[in-house]
Formats: sequence, structure tokens, C-alpha cells
Amino acid sequence: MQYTLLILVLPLLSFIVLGLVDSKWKPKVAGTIGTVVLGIITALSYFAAWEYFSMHRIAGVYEKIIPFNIEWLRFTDYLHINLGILLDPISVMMLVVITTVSFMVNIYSLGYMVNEKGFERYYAFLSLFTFSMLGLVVATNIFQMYIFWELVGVSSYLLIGFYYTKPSAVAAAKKAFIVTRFADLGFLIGILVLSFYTKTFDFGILTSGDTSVFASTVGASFMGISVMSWALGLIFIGGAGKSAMFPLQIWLPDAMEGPTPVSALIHAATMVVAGVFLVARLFPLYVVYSPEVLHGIAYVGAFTSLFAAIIACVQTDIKRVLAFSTISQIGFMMVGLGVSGNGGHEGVGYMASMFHLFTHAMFKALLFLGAGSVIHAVRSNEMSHMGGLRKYMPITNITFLIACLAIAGIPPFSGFFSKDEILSACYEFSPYMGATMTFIAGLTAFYMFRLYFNIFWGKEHKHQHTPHESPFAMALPLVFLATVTVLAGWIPFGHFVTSDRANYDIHLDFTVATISVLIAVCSITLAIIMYRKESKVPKRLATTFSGLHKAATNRFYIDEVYIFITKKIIFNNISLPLAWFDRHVIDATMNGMAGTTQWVSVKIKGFQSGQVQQYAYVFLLGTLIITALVLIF
Amino acid sequence: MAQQIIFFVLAAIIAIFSILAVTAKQIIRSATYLLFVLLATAGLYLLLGYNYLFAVQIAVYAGGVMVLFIFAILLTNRPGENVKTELAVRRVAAGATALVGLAFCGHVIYWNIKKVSELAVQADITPQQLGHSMLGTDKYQYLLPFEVISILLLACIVGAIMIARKR
Amino acid sequence: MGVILYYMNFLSLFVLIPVLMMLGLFVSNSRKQIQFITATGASLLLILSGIITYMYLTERAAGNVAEMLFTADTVWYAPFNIHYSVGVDGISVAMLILSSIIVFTGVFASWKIDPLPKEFFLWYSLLSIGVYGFFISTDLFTMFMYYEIALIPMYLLIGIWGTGRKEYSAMKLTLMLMGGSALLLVGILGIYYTSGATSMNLLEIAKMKIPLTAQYYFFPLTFLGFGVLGALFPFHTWSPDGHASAPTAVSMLHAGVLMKLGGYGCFRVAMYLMPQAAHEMAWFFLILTGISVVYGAFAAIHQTDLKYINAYSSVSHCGLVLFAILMMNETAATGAILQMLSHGLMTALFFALIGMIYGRTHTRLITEMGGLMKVLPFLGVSYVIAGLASLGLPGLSGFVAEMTIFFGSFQHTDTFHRVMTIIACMSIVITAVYILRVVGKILFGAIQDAHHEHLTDATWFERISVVTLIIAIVAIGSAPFWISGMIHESVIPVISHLAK
Amino acid sequence: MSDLLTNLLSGPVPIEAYLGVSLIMFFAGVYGFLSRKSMLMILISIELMLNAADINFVVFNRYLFPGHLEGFYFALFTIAIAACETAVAIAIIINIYRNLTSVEVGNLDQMKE
Amino acid sequence: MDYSSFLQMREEFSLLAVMVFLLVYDIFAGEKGLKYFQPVALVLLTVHTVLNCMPRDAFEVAGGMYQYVPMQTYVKSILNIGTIIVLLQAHKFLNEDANRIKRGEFYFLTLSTLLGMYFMISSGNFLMFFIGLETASIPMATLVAFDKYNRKSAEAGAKYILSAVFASSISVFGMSLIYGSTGTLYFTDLATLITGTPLQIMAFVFFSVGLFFKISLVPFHLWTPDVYEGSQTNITSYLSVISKGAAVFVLFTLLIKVFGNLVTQWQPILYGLAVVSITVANVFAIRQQNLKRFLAFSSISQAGYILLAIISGSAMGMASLVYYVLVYMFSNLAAFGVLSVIENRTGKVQMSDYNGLYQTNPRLSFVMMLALFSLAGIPPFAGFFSKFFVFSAAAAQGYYVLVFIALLNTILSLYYYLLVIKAMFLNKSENPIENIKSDFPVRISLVVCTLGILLVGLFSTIYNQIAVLSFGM
Repeated sequence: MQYTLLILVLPLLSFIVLGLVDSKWKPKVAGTIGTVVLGIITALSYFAAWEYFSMHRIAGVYEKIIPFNIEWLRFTDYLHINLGILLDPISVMMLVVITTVSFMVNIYSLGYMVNEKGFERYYAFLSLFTFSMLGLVVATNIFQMYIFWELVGVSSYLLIGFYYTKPSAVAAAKKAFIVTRFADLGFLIGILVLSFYTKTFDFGILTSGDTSVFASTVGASFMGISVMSWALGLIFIGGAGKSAMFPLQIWLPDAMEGPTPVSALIHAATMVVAGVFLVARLFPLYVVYSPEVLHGIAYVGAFTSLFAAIIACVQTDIKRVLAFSTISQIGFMMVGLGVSGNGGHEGVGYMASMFHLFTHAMFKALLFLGAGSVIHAVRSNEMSHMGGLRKYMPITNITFLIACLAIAGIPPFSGFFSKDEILSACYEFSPYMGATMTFIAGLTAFYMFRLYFNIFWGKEHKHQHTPHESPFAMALPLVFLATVTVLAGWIPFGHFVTSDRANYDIHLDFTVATISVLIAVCSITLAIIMYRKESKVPKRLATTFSGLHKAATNRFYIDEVYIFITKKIIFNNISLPLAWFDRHVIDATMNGMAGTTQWVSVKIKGFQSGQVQQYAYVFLLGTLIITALVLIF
Repeated sequence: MAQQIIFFVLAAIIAIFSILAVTAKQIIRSATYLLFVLLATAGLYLLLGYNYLFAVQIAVYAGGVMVLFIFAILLTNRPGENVKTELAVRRVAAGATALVGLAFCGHVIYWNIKKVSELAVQADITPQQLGHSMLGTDKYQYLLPFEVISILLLACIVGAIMIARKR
Repeated sequence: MGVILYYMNFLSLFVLIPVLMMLGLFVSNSRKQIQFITATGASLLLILSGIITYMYLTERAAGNVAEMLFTADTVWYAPFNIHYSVGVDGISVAMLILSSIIVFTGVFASWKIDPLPKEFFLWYSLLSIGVYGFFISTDLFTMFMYYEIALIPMYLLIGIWGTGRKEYSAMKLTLMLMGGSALLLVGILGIYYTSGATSMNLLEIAKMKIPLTAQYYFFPLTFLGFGVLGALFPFHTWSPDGHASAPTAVSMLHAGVLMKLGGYGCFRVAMYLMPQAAHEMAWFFLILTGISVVYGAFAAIHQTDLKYINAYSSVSHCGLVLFAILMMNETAATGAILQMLSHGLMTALFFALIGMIYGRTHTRLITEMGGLMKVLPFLGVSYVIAGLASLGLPGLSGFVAEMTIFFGSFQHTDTFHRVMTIIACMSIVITAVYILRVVGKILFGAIQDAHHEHLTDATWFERISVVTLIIAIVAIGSAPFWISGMIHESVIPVISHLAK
Repeated sequence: MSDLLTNLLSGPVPIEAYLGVSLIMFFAGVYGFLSRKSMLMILISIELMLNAADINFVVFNRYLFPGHLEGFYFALFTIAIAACETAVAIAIIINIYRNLTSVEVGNLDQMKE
Repeated sequence: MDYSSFLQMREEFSLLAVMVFLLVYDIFAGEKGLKYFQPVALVLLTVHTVLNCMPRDAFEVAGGMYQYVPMQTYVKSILNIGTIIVLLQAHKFLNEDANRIKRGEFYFLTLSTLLGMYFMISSGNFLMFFIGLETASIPMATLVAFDKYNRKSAEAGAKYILSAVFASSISVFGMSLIYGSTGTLYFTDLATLITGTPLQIMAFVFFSVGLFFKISLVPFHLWTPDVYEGSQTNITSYLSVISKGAAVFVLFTLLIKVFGNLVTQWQPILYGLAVVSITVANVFAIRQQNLKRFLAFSSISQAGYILLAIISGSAMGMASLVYYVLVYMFSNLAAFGVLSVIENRTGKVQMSDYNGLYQTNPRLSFVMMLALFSLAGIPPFAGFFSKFFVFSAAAAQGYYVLVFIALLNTILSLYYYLLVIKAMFLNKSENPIENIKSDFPVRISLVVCTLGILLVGLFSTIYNQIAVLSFGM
């Protein structure tokens, strides 16, 4: 399957070409190039997926294929970075997800971004992102993943900061990059530790189940915790950063400063699930060598999910609501992985998580693109500036509704199936976990419909321009993604992606399904009551629970904590004193030595008095003293 | 015995007038005391049997150097004016240093010198001998220094005249 | 008689070309001629470095396993066993490439230098003589000589053509580096005399065994001596002031190449010749370099002058070089050399860009700039690329170097070393902080000063300089294997010597 | 100590006595050099110091090494050199007097520090 | 008596011949002939230098009163070249109306001091040595006071003669004690007779301070800056280079040849003196505004560096020393040459007067810069090599700490040398010194010095030649 290399190379070429020509070409040309390239690789990915899933199954297990692998940099004889392509069920699935969403976003952007300055730059960055993201998922070794992980981060930085004259966008981009960079430090150290003990980066070796690789980790521990836990925990920190897990989630809401299609692509569908993908990729290690870390991941995921869902209920910026919703949903995926075991029925959480990743990518992209369509129409992100848009934007309305139903977990939309699998895995793990996650599912339904009704129903806001339906280029992706969202639930996902790459038949757990659907329906009803028409309920609730409401609106002050740490502690209490120390202690010491010499020089000038007799006196004393010293010693 | 007495007289003259020479208030007195010291030194040379040296000492110092001094003093001094000494502090410091130096050197010399008190018998140094060794080129003969010092004398004369003459 | 001219080895061309440049400059009298001479000379050097690299690689491919290639040796001062001996291995070749690139780009970056262009390029050529000579020498004496040759032109270059507190900075830089060389000279003499070698040739001395007690004295001296030039904490304070005041090309050459002399010397001389002491004393210097790495980065966060930021960043990055060297394993050492190369290129790029921006805005304070991306897109994009290289973006050279260092260092069996490595790793986050802060402040956002609306983007000669550097950075970053391989195999003899 | 005294008075004159005289002379000269203000006085002190050295040479020659006349000649040449020195010094002092109308050494302070 | 053996002293006789000829020429030549006085003198001196530049085999004259070893030829040649350079630089000064009348005296006195140094260098007996020393220093005093109506010059002369006489009387007292404890004044005999008794040690110290005075080591240096400042610049350069160069060489020879047995005593003494000299002189130098004073302190610290070579007491040290003197001569004379050109034209010697010199006099400032860099020991100039060799010689004997201290001091010295360079190149001035067109002889001298600075280091032949002979010492 050598042609898969093209999937990587084409977007890179597209980036280079678009980046170098810069503003020499007409914007349309650039957009077309980008989109066509994406179209080609999407087709290639689909073909690859078809070929892989239909032809490369041996004894019921999908094989791992490495069609391409070159040594890029050699550290030691055993540690070398290869760049290559690894095809296995999850990477192939990711190829499909990424190319699809990316393709849709490219098309959508032709309409959405057409009037922006720097259109070529935008497409160049999109190509760069696609390239990096694809490189990430097909990585054959953990270090390749890290490389592309960083590249993804920087493309995200560039795209968030696309409106670079807008200070908030610049700040958001910086924040996103630095927070994820900080998390990547964990990832890097994790890789350091892991590779130190296993002497390899290669996923093939690491996940082969060969225990000899891990021989040296046995009994090795640092500060009472086994080295594998350290390694895997640190690697998870990297994943947590990219996937906006608590407490590293702060960058994601701000990242909504970027263009909306970017949010759809990067901050909803693809990049933010890289953390999930990372854990999934190393899942065999987590399960075998450090189940406690895996459980930790589950708890972190659950907490983040709850936390984000609560915040999502009170946000008024529609993109932020979606951002928190994304965080919450990724939490679901993390929980799915965290509660999973390996293989067969044990591994249902893994499968469910991947499934949810897939469906979520589609419907969340849809939601974002829909939101983009709305924003395009009303030129604002604020809910209060919207309302009653269903009349003006029918397609957007319907597709958005479909997506909301999917995320709320209403059958037969795709979200129902994937979420249900996660919930049942949770219940198997522990009833409390199941209950929590079900509750969060309910919250999800509530805030999504709050969003939906606030946008499309409710009181109509006075618009300066009459809102209108989006152009074809924007509508097409909406329709396409809506279709996928409706149908994706019926994919027999267990046949394709499971933790042990063997076949697994999904069967719905009807108790769990019923409960979750009931709760979802209740939540939706509540949302209908509160937000379909203007009502006083939300306000009353807000005043009743003013503390909670205020805290949630302010995202529980996590940003403030960060600002405190960065501005007050690092900037003012470390960096500033260090800079001061450098100038006034170290440098001053050096200057002080010079100053002292000068001082001495001035002080002893009296010796050179100009008086011959004094000279002779010193002369004589010198003679006598030297004689005495030599004679005595 | 006579030798001893002469020696002590000379020694006393030297010691006393040396000190007087460097402490006298008037410079002309100082010069006179110096003359006494130089003459007494010449006496010591005679005592040791170096007649030639005695003659040179008297000729050069008393005849030459002292004349120079007197001229210089007369040229530069208004008569009767006292020569100032340095501040007391410096005098004390100089005196103390000189005394310390004296003690120190005296100590070292006294304990390390070969103690001889008998003069070896020595024949008189005849003018012939002197002439020989002054104009010889072997070891212990001094033609070369003699020639070189003539250059020095010439240079000094040239230099001194250059400095001292008008224009 | 006239050894240098007499026994020409083609490596000596690296020194001879700048000498000829100087002679040419002496007789030149118009700016055109000066530009022609320097551009020709610098291009020749660049081409020559390419040729050397090619020859080196073919020679190695042909199976020549000598430690140094293209060696030549002529007795110079027989009574002191001083030889004029040259030779290169992969490390020196890498450094020669670096020097050539930076000398070349520096010429274009100071194309319109004013006043006294002739004198400027005279000193500039002298500086490059020092740099090249240092890298081709294998004799301790000539090494030291070239090292000092490189120091002195700095004073005049900064003092005359600099900006700001140039006289103070120039004096400080010169004196502190001179202090370093004072330590170094004692070290070199000690090495030579205690080893009992019959020549000052490195390879020869390496075969001797220096008594351990002597090593205890001379290793720290030598290491610190070179370390001062490598901006080792706490002897780094010349660097911020010096770089801030220096004219563009000088900052480039100084931060880009001259600071590398420090690392190269530490590795080639201090550690190579005194392995036992290096082993026993490494911990102390590791702590110092660790401080350098983190401290430099933190101090950079708070600066407001672009050059200061970059200077502190250099402290941090060069600290990493010494840090890696002290790990004493092949990978880390390879990483150190790569880092020298990479830092040289990107810091030169930074200084070139800062110089160009300063030439337009007449300020280097980030608080007084903003939104420059809009008016200076070429410089802006280049600055971002430099920044990304500096914070270690994959595909650019910084990443390759830093990762090699971190992974190499972490292979050390001592927990202490590994913990130090992790501390050093922190710097990459802090680097991101200050780089993005600068980029955000000066390039993005709204234009601060109305005058900046009408700035013009880079001219052709500025573009040559910037593009050359970017190409080099990308080339190393995206295809590191050949240069890494070349360096790695040359590091092996030194490291295996250390391991004994 | 009493030995010394009896020796001094009764026996032949010991070498130490001569050396003592010359030392006193020498350090008297030193004292004069350091303490007097007139340059001529300083020159007088110098004469004392040189003379002391001459005595040493002569005494050593006569007492310890009578075989050759080395000390003798040295003293002889030193006398000549002392004369030279004095001549030049006096010329210079007179020159100073012409410039400053004073021969006080303390006035030589144009150049210092 | 056979005086033919005296003819072996070719250097001395040829110089004496030049002297006598010049004296006669000065006295008897008419107004017209005197025009050519300087060129004739310089040509004769050059001929003298060239004739006497080849070393011969060692020999003795006058029963060991005069001892020749081949190395002395080099030292004397260095002194010759230095003297010629100084005289070239003084050319303009001596052609001034006020000085023309004293021109013959100037030459005669200069050459007689040079002759004194010759004898001092070649002496084999303390008497010869003492006479040589005095011949080198008493006429020097008249030279210092040469500009006799200049108060500074007169003062300097007085200071010099008083200090010199004081030093020589202590020295001669020391010699008397040496004689008293050994019974001979011949160097060859002394070498074995000096055994290290306290008296001998004291005598040695008393004696050697006379030389320390000439070399101007701290604390025997206090006269130096005043005298250097006061005397005419060309004489200052003569004092600082020629007189000092001869003295260091003699010191080394004496220490080895005569006081070899006292090595354990003199090494620590020199150690301390080197440290103190270098440091104190440097600390004083950083504050100086008058460039002549400045160079005086610089020369004191240079003397300290030379001690490093002496301390080593090895053949290597000897070679380094001679080489150092050679390089120091070129560097210092170049610096003084520039100084004298500027002082003669404008009378300016303050550092602040040199502000912006490069703008108006690029060549002069360039030469000055080379000279200062060479003095500071910066490659590729000769000063670097000479310093390195001196340090190397000391390090070879294990004096690492001393080398280290000396090296730390090079930082300080670099600082003050850079101050001058800063003034010339960096500082701007309201009224810089106007463009000076120096006359031909000065230009020759500066070219010679510059070539010396540039080439003496890079071409190893010169050092190697010196080193070959140093083993004979």
C-alpha cells in the first residue's frame, strides 16, 4: 500500500507551494489547489480504508502494515527516529476521519473565508495541519508521533492566530501553544523514560506483547512509583494537554478566536482527539503495565467531562459552548479508554471510545460548521444576538438539529450508539462511573438544546443585515456531515476497530440505553421549557444558584489561577527577580571587580607622591624587607 | 698600640662627623663635616697601608669634590640661611629605618664575616706594581676598566657641561 | 621560513582567503570594490566549505578511518614543539560549514554598513580568520592563537559600529573573554607540560596520560576558559550587553560562531585531553550548565530589548551545548555539536532580522513595536521561522539538536544526570514562552507607531542573507541524518577516549 | 661582649671595628638622604654612602684577601665614579636652581600620581 | 704587554670609533657639514650594527674582565637597532633650533650609555660591571635633563640622578659585601664561592636592587613614571627600551652565572617582585591620563612579565627573554614613536587629546594600535608570541600560579591599552589633532617597528636563531 505515502506528501507539497507563492496568486486559485489536494487524499484514504479493512485481515485479526519506513535520525544503535506509515485499524480510521473533515472544512472555507485577507496563507496552514495530523496518526513510532504532535501544535498556533492583528486572537494562539507545549514536556519526558528502559521507540515492538522489551522496567521505580507508571503517566499528560483534559483545558475555549472552520477541524474533530488517539495507540501498554494510570485517565476524563458540561450550560458565546462540549465529549472518550480492558468484551470501552471519536468528529464538525454558518450570517458569536434564525437559515437549522440530537444521544443518530457503548462500559467498570457519565450525558443534551433554541428559536434579535442562508460551498459540507451523522451509527464498528484488532459484535445494552435516552429526553424537554420561548426560568435559576452560576460563567476561575501562576509567580516572582539578579548581582559582581580595581587605583595613588625621598624610602624598605624575608624563610 | 689609638680617633671622627654632617643646620657646616669624614677615611687608608689610595682620596675628594660642593653651595645658597630638614615624622621614620638597617646589617655582617684581627704582612705597594697592574691585560690587572672609566669621565664632562652651560 | 605560506595545505585556504580579503580591502577605495571583495571572498569560503564537506564525506566513504583527515603538520617553533598543524574531522567540518554560512550571510547583512565600510570588513575578515583557524587547528598553540585573534576585532567592531552603550559593552566583552583566555592559557600550558608530550598536537597529547592531580587543576581551568566564551553561568554577562550593542553582522558571527568556539574547545581540549578529571568533575559543571540553561531562558522572559532576549536565549542554548558535552556519551555529544550548528544558524538569523528590523524602526524595544507582520511580511515570516526553530519545532534544526541532546543525556546511567536532563528539558517550554511573547508583541497586533506604517520590506541583499540561513535551518531540520551521521562518527573517538 | 671590648682596646684592631665604622657612615648617609631637604645635602649623604662602601672594599682586601688588590682597585675606581656622579649631579642641581631658584627636593613635585 | 687581545671586543671598538668620529665631526665640521651630521651618524650606526650582527665563538679578554658569549651579539644588535630607531625618531626634535647646538652631545651621550651597556652586558667582573652600569646611567641623567629649560625635564633629571645614585650606592655596598664574603670579583670564580651564607644573601639582595632599579620593578620603580613623563619623549623611549632591555639581560646572566647557587633564594624574590610589579603597575596604569606616564607604568608591568622568563632560569627562559626584549622594543618604540611625533608637533600628550585621532591621522593611530595590541599580547602580533613564550618558560618550571596571576593581569593591561585605542578610534573630538605629516626618518622608524610587530612573531626563524644560542647563555 505504498500509495498511502501520497496521503502525506500531497498536503505537504500543497503547503510548500501555497506558502512560497504567498500573495502572488489569486486567492481562488490557492483555495482550489488546497481543496483539490484534499479531495485527492480523501479519495486515497477511502480507498486505503477499503483495501485495508477488506484485504488485510489474517485469522480474524487485522494485521499491522508498514508500507513505508525510513530512518530519519539515529540517536544510538537502538534508538533511532524513523519516519514511516503504520496502518492498523485505528490509524486507518483516523485517516478517514481526518481527510473527511478536512476536506469538508476546505470546501466550507471556500465560502466562509473568501473575503479574508491572507486566503492563501489560510490554505497553506490548513494543508500543513492536515499533513501533520495525518503524520501523527500514521506514526510508526512514538517519536514520529511526537514530531507531528509538535507540528500539529504549531499549525494550530498559526491558525488560531490567523487574525493576527486581533490581540485576543494572538493571545489565544500563544496560550494554546504554551499550554500544550507544557503538556508536551510531559510527553517528551515520558518518551525519555520509556525509551530509556525499553530501548525502542517503535510501536510495533512496544505493543507486540513481547515482555522482554520491558525486562529492565521490572522493579525499577522512582519516588515509589514504578517507572512504567511514570512514563505512561507523563505521556498521558501530553495527551491531556492536546485533548484539553482538566486542568490543561484552558486553552481550548480561547482557541475559538480562530476562524470557525479551523475550530471545526482542529479544535473539535481532529487535533483535540490526538490525546485520545495517543492513549489508544499505547493502550496495550497502559492495560498491562500500568492499569492504575489507566484508571486515573478514566477519573480525569470523567471529571473533565462533568466540569466542562457544567460550564457549557452557562456560556453565552456559541463557539465556547461548543468548545466546552468538545472538552466534555473528549472526556467521554477518555473515560471509555480508561475503563476498558484488553480484548473481547473487556475491550468494549476501547472500541466505544474510538467509535465515539469517529461519530463525535462528524457531528461536532457539523455543529461548528453550522455555528460558523450562523456567525457568518449574524456576524457575532453571542447568543443574545441571535434567536429565531430558523426562518432564515433552514438548512443550517436542520443540520444543526441533527447534530444536536446526535450529541444528545437520541437514537437513531450516531451519537447514541457510540455513547451508549461507553456508558455500558462505564457501568461495567463501576456503577458510580456509569451514573456520573449518564448524568453528564443528560447535561449534554440540556446545554446543546439550550444552544439550539437560543440560536434558532426564541426571541428574534434585531439584525442590521437580514440573515440569509449560507452559500453552496458552505451548505454542502453541512449536508454531507449531517448525512454521515445520521448514518454512522449503523456502522458495525466492532468489526473494524477493537483493542485486540479482532472482530467484536456490538450489542446494545437496552437498560443503559433506555436510561440514557430517558434522561436525554428529559433534559431536552427542560431545555425546551426554558429556552424555546423567552422565559424567566433561566434568570431565576441563575439568581438562586448565583454562586455556582457565577463560578461556572467564569469557568471556575481556572484561567485566573493560571494567570496568577504565570503572571504573578513565574513572571513576577521568578523571571523578574532572575533578570534583576542577573543585572544587579552577577553582572554587578563583574562590574564590581572592575570598580574595585579603579578604587584601589585611586586609593594608592599617594605612593606616587613625586617626592624622591619617599621613593628612596620605599626603595630602602623594599631592600630590607626582601633581605629579611629571604633570610628568615 | 699607637695603631689602635689612631684608629679609634679616626673612627670617632668618622662616626661623629658623619652624623653631624647629615644633621647640621647649615649646609656649609655640613660640607665641612663631610670633608672631615673624608679626610678621616683617607687616614684609615693610610692606617691600612694603602698610601696611594690615601693620596687619591685626598686629591679627588678634598681637592675636587669638595670644591665642587663649595661652589655649588655658594651658587645656590644665600649665606646664613638654615637648611630645612624634613618634617619630624619623616625624620623619625628615616632615623628609625636607618637604625633598623644598621642593626640588621650589623647583625648579619657581624655573625657571618670571617673574624680576622691580625693584619697579614704585606709589602709596600710600589708605584711600579701599581702601574703594571693598572696597564696589564691579565687577571687582576686593570687596563680595561681604566680605559672604560675614561669614557665615563669624558661622557660625564660632556654631559655636565651641556647641562651647566648657559644656552 | 614562512611556514604558513610554504607548506600550504588546502585547509589553510580557509585562513588564506580572509587574509587575501584583508589585503584586497587595504588597497580598495570605493564601496563597490569593498562589496565586491567581501562578497567574493565570502562566497569562495562558502563554496570551499561545500567542497571540504564533499571531500570529507567521500574520503570517509572510501574507508578512511583516521581520526583527522587532510592533516598537515609543519614545525613552527621547534623549541616549544609548536607546530602549525591542521586537520578536520566531522565536527570541524560541521563548524566550518556553519562559519562559512554565517560569514557569508554576515557580509550581506552588513552590505550598507556605515561609516568606514573598509575598516569594518577588515576587522570582520580578521575575525573570520580567527574563527576558521580555530576550527582547522589541531595544535593547542595555534588553536589558542586563533581563539585570541577572534576576540580582539570584537572590541573595535562593537565599539565603532555598535549601538547603545557600545563602549561599555565592548570593553566588558573583551575583558571577560580575555579573562577566559587567561584561564585557558594556564590550562593549555599545564596540559602540555604535565603530559610530557613532544608536541602540542591534540592527537599526540591525547595519547599521553596527564597525571590525575594535574588534571584536577587544569581541567577546570580549561573548561572554564572555554566556558566563558560559551556563556557559562555565571560568566555569561558579557553576552547580553555585548550582543545588544554589536552591529548586526558581528552579533551574528559572535553568537553564531564565536560562542561555538567555547563548546568546541571544551569538548576538543578540556574533556578530550583530561578524561579522568572530566569524569570526576563533570557534576559540578553540569550543575552550572543546568543553571545556564534554565536561568538564561527565565531571564529572557523578562527582557524588553530584542537583542537582550536573544542574548539570554543564547545563554540558555549554549548552556545546553556544554551540558550535553558533559554527559559524555556519543549521542549527547552529537547533539551538542548539532546544537552548536543549529543555534549558530538560528541565532544568526535572529540577529540578522533584529538588525534589519532595527534599521527600519530604530528601536529594539518590543513595547514600541507591533503589527510589523503587516508592513514587513518577509521579515515577519522569517522572524517567526527563526522563533519556531528556536523553540524546537520539528523540521527545523533546533528540534533535531535538542532532541538528540535530551535523548543522549537521558541514556546516562546515573539518576542525577537524568534528573538534570529533565530540568534542562524545561527550558523548551520557557523558550516557547519568550519566543511567542516577542512574536506576539512585535509582529502581531496593531501597529504601535504611525511611522511604522510606511516601512519597506527587505532589500535583495538582506533577502540573500535571510534566505540562506533559513535554507540551512530547514535543511538540517528536515534531513538531519547525513550531518548527524558525519558528526556522530567523529564524536566516537573522543567519547571512547573519554570512556577509558 | 666584654671580649670584644678588651680586644678592641688591647689587641690589634679587629675587622669588625672597621666594618662598624663603615656601617655607621653608610646609614648616616641613608638617614641624610631620606631626611634632608636640600638636594646638596642629599648629595653629601650619597658621598657618605659611597665612601662607606669604599672602606669596606679596602678593609676586606687588606684583612681577608691580601693576595690581590681587587678591593683596592675597586675603591679606587669608585672614588672616580663618585666624583663623576657628583659632578653631573651638581650640574643638574644647578640647572634645577636656574629653573626653580631653589634646591629643595620637595619642590620636585610637578609630576606625581 | 699584548693588547691585541683587546681587538676581539669588536662591538665596543666599533661603537667607540663611531662616537669619537662623531665627536670630532661635531666639533670641527662647519655649518655646511653639520647639516649632514645626523644622516652620517645614522649611516655609521647602521654600518656598525650590520658589521657586528653575527655571533662569534665565546672568548675572554683581560683575564676574564670581559667575557663574550654569542648571545650577547644578539642582545647588542637589538640594542643597536633600538638606538637607531630612537635616533631616527629624535631626528626632527634635534633639528629644532633650540636643540641643534646640543645635537652632538645628544649623540655622544646616547652612544656612551650604549657603550656602557655593552660593557655591562659583557662584563666578567663586578668592577667592570659597575663601571658599565654607571656609564649607562650617569650620562643618562644628563640626557633626561636634556631639555634643560623645561622645568619638567630638569626635575626629571634631578629625580633620576638622585635615585640612580642612591640605588648604585646600595648596590656597590652590596658588592663590597660580596667581595668580603668571597674574596673575588670575577664572575667565574664567584660561581663556586657563593654558597648561600646569610651575608652572601644579603649582599646579593643589596647588589641586585641596583639592577631592579634599572629594570624598574616595584617597589624600586617609583622614579620611573616621573622621569618618563619629564624627559623628552625620545629619551623616554630610550630609557624604557634600551636601558631596560640591557638590564634584564644582565640580570638573567648574573643570576645564572654568578648566583646560580642562590637559586632557591632568588626565585622566590623574583616571584614576588613579578607579581607585585605586574599588579601594582597595572593598577596605577589604568588611571593615567598622560600617555608617557601611562607607558611608563605599562613598561613596569612589562618588566614584570620579563621576570617570568628569568625565574624559569632555563635556556628556554633565556631565549624567551631575549625574544621578549626584541618584541618589546619594536612595540614600545612604535608607541613612543607615534607619541613623539604628536608631541613634537602639537605638544599634546594627554589621552583626551587623542580623541578622534583616527579621523585625522589614520596611519599614526593604526601604528599605535598595533603597538598597543602587541604590548597587550594579542595575536597575530609579535607581542603575543613573546608573552606566550615567557609564560611557557615559566610554566615549564611549574610556575603555574605565577603564570595565572600574570595572565589575570593581562586583562587589566588589555583594559588600559584599550582605553587608548578607544580614545583614538571610538571617541569623538571637537578639535582633534590636525593631520600630521611625519618626516622621512620617523616614517622609516615606524615602518621598521610595524614590520617588526607583524613579522617577528609569524616567522619563527628569529626565535629559533635566538634559541640555538641560548643554550650557551
